[in-house]
Amino acid sequence: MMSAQGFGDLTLLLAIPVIGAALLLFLPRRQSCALFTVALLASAAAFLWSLKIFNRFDGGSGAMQLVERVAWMPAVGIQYLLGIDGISIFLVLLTTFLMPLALLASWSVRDKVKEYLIFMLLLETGMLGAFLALDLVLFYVFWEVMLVPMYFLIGVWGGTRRIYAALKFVLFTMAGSLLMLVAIIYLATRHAQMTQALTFDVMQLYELHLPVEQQFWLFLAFALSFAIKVPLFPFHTWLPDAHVEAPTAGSVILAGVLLKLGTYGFLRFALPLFPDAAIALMPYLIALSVIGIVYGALVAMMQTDIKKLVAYSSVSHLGFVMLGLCALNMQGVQGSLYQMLNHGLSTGALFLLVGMIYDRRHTRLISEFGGLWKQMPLFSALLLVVTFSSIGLPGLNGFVGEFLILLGAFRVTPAWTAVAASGVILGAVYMLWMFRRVIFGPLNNPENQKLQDLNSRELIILTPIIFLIVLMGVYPQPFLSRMQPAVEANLKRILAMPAAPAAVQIEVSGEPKNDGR
Amino acid sequence: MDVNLVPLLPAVQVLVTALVVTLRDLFIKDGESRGVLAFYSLVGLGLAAAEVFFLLGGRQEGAFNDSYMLDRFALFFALIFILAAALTILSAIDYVRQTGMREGEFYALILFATVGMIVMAAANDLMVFFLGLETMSIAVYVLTGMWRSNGRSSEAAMKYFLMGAFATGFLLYGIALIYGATGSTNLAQISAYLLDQPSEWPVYLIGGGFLLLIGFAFKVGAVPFHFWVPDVYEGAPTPVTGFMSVAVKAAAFAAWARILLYKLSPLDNDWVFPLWIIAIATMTLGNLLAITQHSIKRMLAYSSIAHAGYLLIPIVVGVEWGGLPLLFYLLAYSFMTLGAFAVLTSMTEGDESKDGYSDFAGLGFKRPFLALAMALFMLSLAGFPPLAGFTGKFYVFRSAVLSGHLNLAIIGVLNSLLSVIFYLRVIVAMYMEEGGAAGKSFRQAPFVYIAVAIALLGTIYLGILPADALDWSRRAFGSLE
Amino acid sequence: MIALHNYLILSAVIFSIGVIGVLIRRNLIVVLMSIELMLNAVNLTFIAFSRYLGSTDGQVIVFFVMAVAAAEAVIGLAIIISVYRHRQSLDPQEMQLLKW
Amino acid sequence: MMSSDLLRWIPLIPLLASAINLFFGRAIGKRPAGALASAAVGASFALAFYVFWQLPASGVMRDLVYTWIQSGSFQINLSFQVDALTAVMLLIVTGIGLLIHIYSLGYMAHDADMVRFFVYLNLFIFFMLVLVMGDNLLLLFVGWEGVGLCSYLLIGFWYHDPNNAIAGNKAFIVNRIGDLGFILGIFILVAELARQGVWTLDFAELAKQVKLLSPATITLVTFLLFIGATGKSAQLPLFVWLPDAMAGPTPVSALIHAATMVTAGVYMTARLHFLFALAPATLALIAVVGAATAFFAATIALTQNDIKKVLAYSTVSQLGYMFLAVGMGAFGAAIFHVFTHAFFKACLFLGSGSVIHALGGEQDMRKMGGLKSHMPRTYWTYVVATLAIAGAPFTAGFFSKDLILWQTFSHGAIALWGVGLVTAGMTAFYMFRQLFMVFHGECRADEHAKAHLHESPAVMTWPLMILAAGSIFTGWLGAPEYLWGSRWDHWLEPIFGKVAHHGAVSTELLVTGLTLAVVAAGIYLAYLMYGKPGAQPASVPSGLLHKISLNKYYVDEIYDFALVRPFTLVAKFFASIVDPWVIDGAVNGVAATTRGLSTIWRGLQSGNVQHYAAMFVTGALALLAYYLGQLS
Amino acid sequence: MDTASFIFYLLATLLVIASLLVVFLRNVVHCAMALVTALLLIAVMFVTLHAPMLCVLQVMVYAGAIMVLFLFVIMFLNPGALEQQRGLWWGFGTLLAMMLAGVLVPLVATSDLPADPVAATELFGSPEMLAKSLFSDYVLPFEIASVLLLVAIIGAVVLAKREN
Repeated sequence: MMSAQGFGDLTLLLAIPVIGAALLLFLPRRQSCALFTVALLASAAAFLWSLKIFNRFDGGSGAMQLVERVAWMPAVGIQYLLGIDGISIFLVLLTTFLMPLALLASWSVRDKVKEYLIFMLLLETGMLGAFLALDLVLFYVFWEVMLVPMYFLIGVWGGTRRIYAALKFVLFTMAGSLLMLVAIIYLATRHAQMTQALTFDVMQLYELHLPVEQQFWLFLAFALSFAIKVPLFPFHTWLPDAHVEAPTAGSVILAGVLLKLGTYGFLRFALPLFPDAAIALMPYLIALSVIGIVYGALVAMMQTDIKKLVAYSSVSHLGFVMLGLCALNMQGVQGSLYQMLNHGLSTGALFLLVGMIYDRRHTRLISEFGGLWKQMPLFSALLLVVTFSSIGLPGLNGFVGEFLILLGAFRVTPAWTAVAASGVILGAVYMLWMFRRVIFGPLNNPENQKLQDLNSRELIILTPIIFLIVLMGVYPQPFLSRMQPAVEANLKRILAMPAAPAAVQIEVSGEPKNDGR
Repeated sequence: MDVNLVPLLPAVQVLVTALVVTLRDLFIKDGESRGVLAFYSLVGLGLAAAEVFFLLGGRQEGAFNDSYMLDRFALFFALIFILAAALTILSAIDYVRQTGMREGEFYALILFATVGMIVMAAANDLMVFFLGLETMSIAVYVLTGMWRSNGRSSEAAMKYFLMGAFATGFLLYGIALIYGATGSTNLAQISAYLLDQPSEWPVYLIGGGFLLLIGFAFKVGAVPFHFWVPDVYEGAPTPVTGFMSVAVKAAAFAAWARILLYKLSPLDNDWVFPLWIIAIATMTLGNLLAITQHSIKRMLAYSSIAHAGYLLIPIVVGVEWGGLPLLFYLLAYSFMTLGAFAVLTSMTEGDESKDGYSDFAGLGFKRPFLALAMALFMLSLAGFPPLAGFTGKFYVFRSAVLSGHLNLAIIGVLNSLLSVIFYLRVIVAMYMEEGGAAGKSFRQAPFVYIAVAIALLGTIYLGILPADALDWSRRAFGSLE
Repeated sequence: MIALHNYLILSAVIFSIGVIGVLIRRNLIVVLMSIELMLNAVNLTFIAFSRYLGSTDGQVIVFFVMAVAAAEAVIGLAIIISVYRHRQSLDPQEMQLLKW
Repeated sequence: MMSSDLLRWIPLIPLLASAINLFFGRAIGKRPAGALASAAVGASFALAFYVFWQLPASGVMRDLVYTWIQSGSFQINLSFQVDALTAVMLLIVTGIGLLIHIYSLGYMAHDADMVRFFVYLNLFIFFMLVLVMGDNLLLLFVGWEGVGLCSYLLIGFWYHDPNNAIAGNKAFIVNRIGDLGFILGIFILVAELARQGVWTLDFAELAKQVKLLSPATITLVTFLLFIGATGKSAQLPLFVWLPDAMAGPTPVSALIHAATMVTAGVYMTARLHFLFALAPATLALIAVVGAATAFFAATIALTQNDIKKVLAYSTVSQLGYMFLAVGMGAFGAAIFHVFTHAFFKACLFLGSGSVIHALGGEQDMRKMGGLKSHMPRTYWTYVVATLAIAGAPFTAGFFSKDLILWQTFSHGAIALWGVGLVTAGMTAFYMFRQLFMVFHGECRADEHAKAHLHESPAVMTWPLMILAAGSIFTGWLGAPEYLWGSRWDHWLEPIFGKVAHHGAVSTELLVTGLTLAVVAAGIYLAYLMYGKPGAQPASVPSGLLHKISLNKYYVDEIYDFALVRPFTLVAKFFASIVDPWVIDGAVNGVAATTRGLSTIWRGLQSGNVQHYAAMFVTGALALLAYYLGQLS
Repeated sequence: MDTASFIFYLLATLLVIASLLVVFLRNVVHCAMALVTALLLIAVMFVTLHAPMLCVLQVMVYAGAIMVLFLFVIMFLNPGALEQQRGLWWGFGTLLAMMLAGVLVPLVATSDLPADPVAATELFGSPEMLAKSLFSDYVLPFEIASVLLLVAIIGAVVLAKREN
């Protein structure tokens, strides 16, 4: 499947938002309705196109598909190399799916609409590119490209401390990614020295087996970059700031997609490129993940601002995702991948809901609310579903991911997993606490007595998410089965090396044992 | 002795243009429009560029006993100089009028400086190089002080001149010692001498090399010879600052590349360590000090120091890997820096320069194009892909890694991180704050917009499709053989 | 005959004395003169090498250096006049509009 | 083994009804929505009964819907099964559920949110059915958590009172603590089996593969699973949520917090009896915990004044009995008690609901009394159920509780038996105390409430009567050998195997007699203190023991002090010190340091050109000195 | 000590003294006079090094043209007669420059230098030789130097011309 050449469907997918942004440039800034329509159409077109790609996608194969390969800087072997597999396809879908909803949720943006929409669309391209890129340099380019629109979104349309938050976001991210750049260069250099082939093609670089001590540093550089993005404890402090200050759609995209790039980076790059180092350092990563789970939850519990609470809950949830990756077995990794989607949906929805209530009340302090069920039953009901999805209630999507993650991790590190599992309790504690204080209780605050329930636009935003939350909880198999071959291929890459320590068990056999049935 | 004048063509073209401008100026009465002079200058530069392209296609050869080599390398740099001069003139047209500087002399001096630069890039003889350098320097000294009604401009000229002349003394001393050791100033002969008698070089030969290096380090603004840079850049008229930070730096690096990096490369081992320190100190100090500036112009001055630091990386890396990144980075740097200064040029009210961060507040929505361009220039300078600055840095750091100077690459990227702080502050001001100055509209300063647009196109082009320029850079450096 | 290094040492010393002037004098004109002194020291080196190498190039170079020195002197003095107009002073240490 | 697509409809019908009511409930209207919900459960009940009838003597019915989760070799199906055990549970859930649905039609008639109530209630039935019908441990866990969710929602049903919502939270979170044990148990099970190449959570498969596991593993697994059970079934030390859960509407208390959900722990142990049976240590622990809980809860119930709190603690106590039975390995007896308890406890709760309904929401027994004459049907059903729970001869409670006590005794656990015996006495005492306080004596309600006193409508009393009948006759299924023998044990034989009977009939009769004597003593004591004319039921006896009991041994306060507060403090420490000052402080510190360095170094740029020249010379000096240094 | 050596040492001593006077005299005009002296002494030294033509140029260009220009500017601006001293900085600057001398001198004071001058021909240093060189080998630098001077003229005019 790697033979395809030239530009193709994936490039078009990347281009659609850019085309939309270009169209916006030529529209007069006063007609915000037209601007919104164009942006919405562009993102919807991207979503439809990604569905078409999904349709063409062969879920039974673990190989890269729809590969597009164009020489970019041939002198040093940098290519415009795109491809998609079971790992990235769903993240791409998640991105294109959330973007129209985020745009719809931006209706309350009245200021500088044109620029806002342009940045949103560019952000989409950046994220999609990062998921699709198979050339390390190209990946890095997209990785950085998406930083800029996000910076603007937070900095221009954010809250009171937006400038601080935006700068912190950028600096944190760049702190990691610049070192990764050096590591990328070094890796390709070593590859060139050892094989005489000058390339940044990640599929080729997988084949390279560096000595452990070199892998060690390279892995650290990659891992730092991704860990900051995830964010792994203790690199997380940019996240609450960014989330709190970002506009609703920014938070949705940030939590929904951007954070996934960190875990995706681990899965796609850091782990398979440097398997020996990854396995040697795994205990530390596991420890950080688990600390993040518990720590994030504890801190979330004490927050007075709903958005901040959700932000810290992301720290906790992403800790789960990392833990699953660290398990390096089918259940853990697949669970992680699944949980990335879940988190994208449920946390995205949470931010949307918080945004909706913020639009009405212009506050996010938990203490300002109470008894909203009376006034906003629809809102409350949807928040309830999303809350339980976030808690990981069986039957909703969160459970499947969390269960697989914990199961996978438990097979590797029971003690840490047991601690991590306590995060499930803590998750219930802070989410339900928040829910209780916001939704239940008497409707005392006169400000709240005038609240309007969700309007149809808001319902349109939330309905598809809720639908997916339920669907992915009840019937995850269509998702899982398409992920499996790619995850398996990836795991083989990571584990198929001589020095795997005994603690890590290799289990990548695809066929389930169906005895007695 | 055969006299081959063809290689002189671009330099003479620019020189003639300068003379025409000077003379034509005399026939324009006071109070009449002098726009035609800018037009002449641009046409002359355009012709020179055309000649450069023409020569690129032909056989590159030396002239005057090979003391002047208009090879691909020189042509590459000639294009940068011509570009810089053209964009400077474009963005200066309104500025010069507004500040009451003498238009004819201004353009003429830019052109004279360009002549000197082309000579520097092509010089294959230390004396030719030295005279080119002085021609350029003197023209730029004058340009710096041309805004005579402005005390800062004069002060900057004084500082620049004093430090420049002082550095010239060291440079010349270096030339003298090298001449003494090798009996010639011709680089071909010096190079031959170095290769003939390895390890029997007299002490003062290498000492001369060091003194030469000091002179170059001064010109490019490397720590600790950088102190003039912020003051001079801040005080000079804005277009001149842009010209200095691009063309003068490029010329110095061109000479450095040809003379120290290439011809004197046998001496590499002697100064690689100090250069390593200088490179690190330059980028770190430049970035560090840029953080706390209040004037964007002065920030750009420090940033230009920092970029000199990045440019020193390929020089430390050496002749094997350093050539391409050095040239490409200079090209990329030229576009983005010229663009940034062009935007700055538009920020004048009356004869007052509005170059503080606070003056840029809210520009993003008052002058969307200028602000967008400025934002992209800043991002490019900070090294965000897919802009020219990223590609440049990528190759610079790659060269460091390839040559085993991993530490330089790491320090380099950490510096990039540092630089993000102040580059983004410009964007913060433009998009996230309110108030500030207005900047000129297209009507008020159409040529600035053209200059900005050209620089922007270059910045984006080199970021997205750098393959051709990279190839070109590689072949240009290769032509030094 | 005098050995070459005597000339070279002499010019090094003169060069350094010129540097002293540049560093310490608080009159721009004297600073400029000190720079001229430095250039002359270099000239001396050139001529001495030229003599001991039997190469005429050194003398030609000195000819050019003189031209450069003259040009620098002219420009330097012009700049000094220009600065003096603004400040009514020739003390370089008082010129600190531009700093930090 | 039979396969049937029918099974899936048993849980699906209530789910569909729930969904219909969720989306269209407002449009349909309150009463039709309630009727729909009840009809759905009725349909489920009919199906369940049909399945029960069709169930082959030794057989199992299966219905594989689809593969739910598959990851590598790990595969979990969404698949239902019905065997004898499940069939019993099915009937309890749908049967009692149906009655309570019908009852709720009356009870909730005046509530504005009745539709929402039925949505929750149907959803609960769905999850409960998933719990009992799931053919693997994970599906059981899905139902397990799902009923927890419904419990949460229903406890907080009247959300405007913050206490209700708090109680809901408490229920959910305490359950989650138990669930942590549950899920870890599952993990160990999977991981250990996976190590041996077996990937399953399927009950049938597990039963086959259980020999692969080491005894230590089994003990650990069962222990962790039991922790889950203590959460769901309100055993020590996680029982604290159940009394608070009474904040929900009374039908909910009856259905969820008495008859069905809280017995899920018992069901789970019974379902995994093949594991538990291999873990004697765990069984011993279960027995002790069960007996202790039974006793402990009973002592609290002695003094409670809230009509529903008494019933709640009695539920905890009865659940303790069930676990005592489990601990004895008498799974059949445990399930039998689940079965009988469902009837009389549902009856009691619904009766209390009827009383509360009549009194306009009053729950304090001190403000009741003399209701016998006002609501005779409620009274008589209540009497029957009280007799049943107290263990009066030939009532359901008599048979099931006696069976447990006898099993305990005959296993030689005399101490536990003693505890159970005393508890039986206390049960009789507090139940009759309640009966007397509520229905006998003077009416202590205020005038306003008195004026509105009325018997509940038929839609509420009919279920009461059916349940009361069940409270008597269901017990006859499990009569001891010395009467007509147990049909119950026979029915469950395919699951638990043949129940061995040890001990002589005479001993058994003796033990039963002893129990009856203790029960009679309890009843008499209650009569003396509360029922006798002239007794002062509302007066508060003083005394330390009484106070401790009244305040529930201060367990909530102890938990608050020993667990919740330290925990909150830690969280606060992280949130307000570690995060902003240590971690963020480090980040901001780096930033501040950078700026500081910048400011300091800026000082070098003094503006004095001669300083610059001096720096230049210094640089040159350093370079040349370096070179000269290299030479030497 | 032979005559040549004596002359050298004498000239050297005088030259150092004159140079020191340039940098240490506090009156600008005195400094200029000292500089003229130093330049003339260098001119004499050029003669001893067989560069008679440059000696002439040195006298004419430096001592003549440039110094006159200096004096002219001094008179024109007429700054305060005596320059202030600032002790610490003077000491520091002098020390720094002496240290510089301390590294420059070892650079050139090596024995691997040609000990004796090459036997000079008649032509060496003559105007003829210089002219030949300038217009053959050095014609390009010569042209550039002319541009340089042109730039200097224009620049001087631009900078020093009084504004209207």
